Amino acid sequence: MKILAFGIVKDIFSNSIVEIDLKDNATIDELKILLEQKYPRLNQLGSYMVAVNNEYASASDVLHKGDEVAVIPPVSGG
Amino acid sequence: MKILAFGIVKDIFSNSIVEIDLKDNATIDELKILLEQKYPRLNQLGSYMVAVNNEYASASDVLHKGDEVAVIPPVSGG
Amino acid sequence: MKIDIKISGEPLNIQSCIDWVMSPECGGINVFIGTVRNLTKGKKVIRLEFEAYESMAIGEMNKIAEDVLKKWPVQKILIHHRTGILQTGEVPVVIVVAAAHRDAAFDACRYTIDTLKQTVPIWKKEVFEDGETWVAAHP
Amino acid sequence: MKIDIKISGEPLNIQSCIDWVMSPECGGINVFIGTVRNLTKGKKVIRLEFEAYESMAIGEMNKIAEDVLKKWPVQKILIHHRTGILQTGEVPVVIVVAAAHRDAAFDACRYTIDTLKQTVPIWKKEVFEDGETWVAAHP
Repeated sequence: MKILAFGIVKDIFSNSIVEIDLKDNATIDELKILLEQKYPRLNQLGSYMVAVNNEYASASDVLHKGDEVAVIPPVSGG
Repeated sequence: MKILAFGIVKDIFSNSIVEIDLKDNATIDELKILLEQKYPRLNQLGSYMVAVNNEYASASDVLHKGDEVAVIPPVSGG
Repeated sequence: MKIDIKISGEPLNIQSCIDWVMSPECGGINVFIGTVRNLTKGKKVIRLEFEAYESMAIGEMNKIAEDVLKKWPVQKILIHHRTGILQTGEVPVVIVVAAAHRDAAFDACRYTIDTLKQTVPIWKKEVFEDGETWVAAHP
Repeated sequence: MKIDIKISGEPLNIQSCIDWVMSPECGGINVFIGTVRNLTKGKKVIRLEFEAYESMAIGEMNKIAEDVLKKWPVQKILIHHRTGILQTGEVPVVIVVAAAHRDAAFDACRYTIDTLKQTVPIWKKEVFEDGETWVAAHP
């Protein structure tokens, strides 16, 4: 599954988009565990969110094929 | 003594400036009593202030020759 | 110059008011713009007339600005008020406050308009189709 | 149209933002303008870079505007955010709220900037003489 990255996460991934192998019906929490194994610097963020199809997702939300998934580090607009 | 009028008070005085005979060392309160006798419609205002030399004056303040005195009805700027 | 106060018979230029406070030290600007509404208590307003006791009004506006600089970490404050005849949609008052942080800018701007409406000797006459009235004169 | 949302790589035009909300029904307009400060914790900022997750940011900004229209008697709300490279003194965000009465305009404008800073996926990188840092990434 393609994962979009923004801000500091782009630096952590060294890319604005990465590919992650996910089992069917994986949850946001399971995605975060995989990402943190592959990119341990994610753990140094105070917190980060995952957005699915342009909406903030909860830990137990299930990912579906074709979803637009993005890692959202702490925002700092305004 | 010359008294400046603004807003509704100009209508009540039918003038933007009126002359009032005041005894020496008259207070603001004494001025108000004279004005209200001469222009009873002043009593229909919820309240009004008197300014002396561009500052709001208290009831017991004493008027001096040469003071710039103005009747200040409720303000409504902004 | 941290304070800019003006009473003017000419239309207020909002952009130049904002330009005056802009600086690289400032992080947040709050602006209040009063406009002339076309209705008061459901009655159609044709136009407004603003009259100021100008020398005293300038003094009272300066007092508010000085108070703001004492109360909040504000870098610049501008208060411009218009006088004369205004049509609906026109702007009688512009207040602009610049500060390093936005909370001070919001609080100071609100304090300024609230206090201006209580203390600054300016009067507004609303002209309706069937008459006119000095606002706040008959509470 | 009660809501105007924009993310733009071009400089924001404050005057045209204000012109958009002006109407004869409106009595008070509150404007928040963010500006790029030249110092962060005493360190000189050379420039800022703003990045947005644009489709989601537009969605979150719209949510804030819809919330504002539900919570307050507001007539119009505009939220414009800039992206790309900004020099100190430039304007990353403009929020304009018009209402019949000023309290609603002030409260809604403050709620909008406070919420935007918490929920809208936009990131700011500060560039100093000796390096650069994504703001809020290391709390």
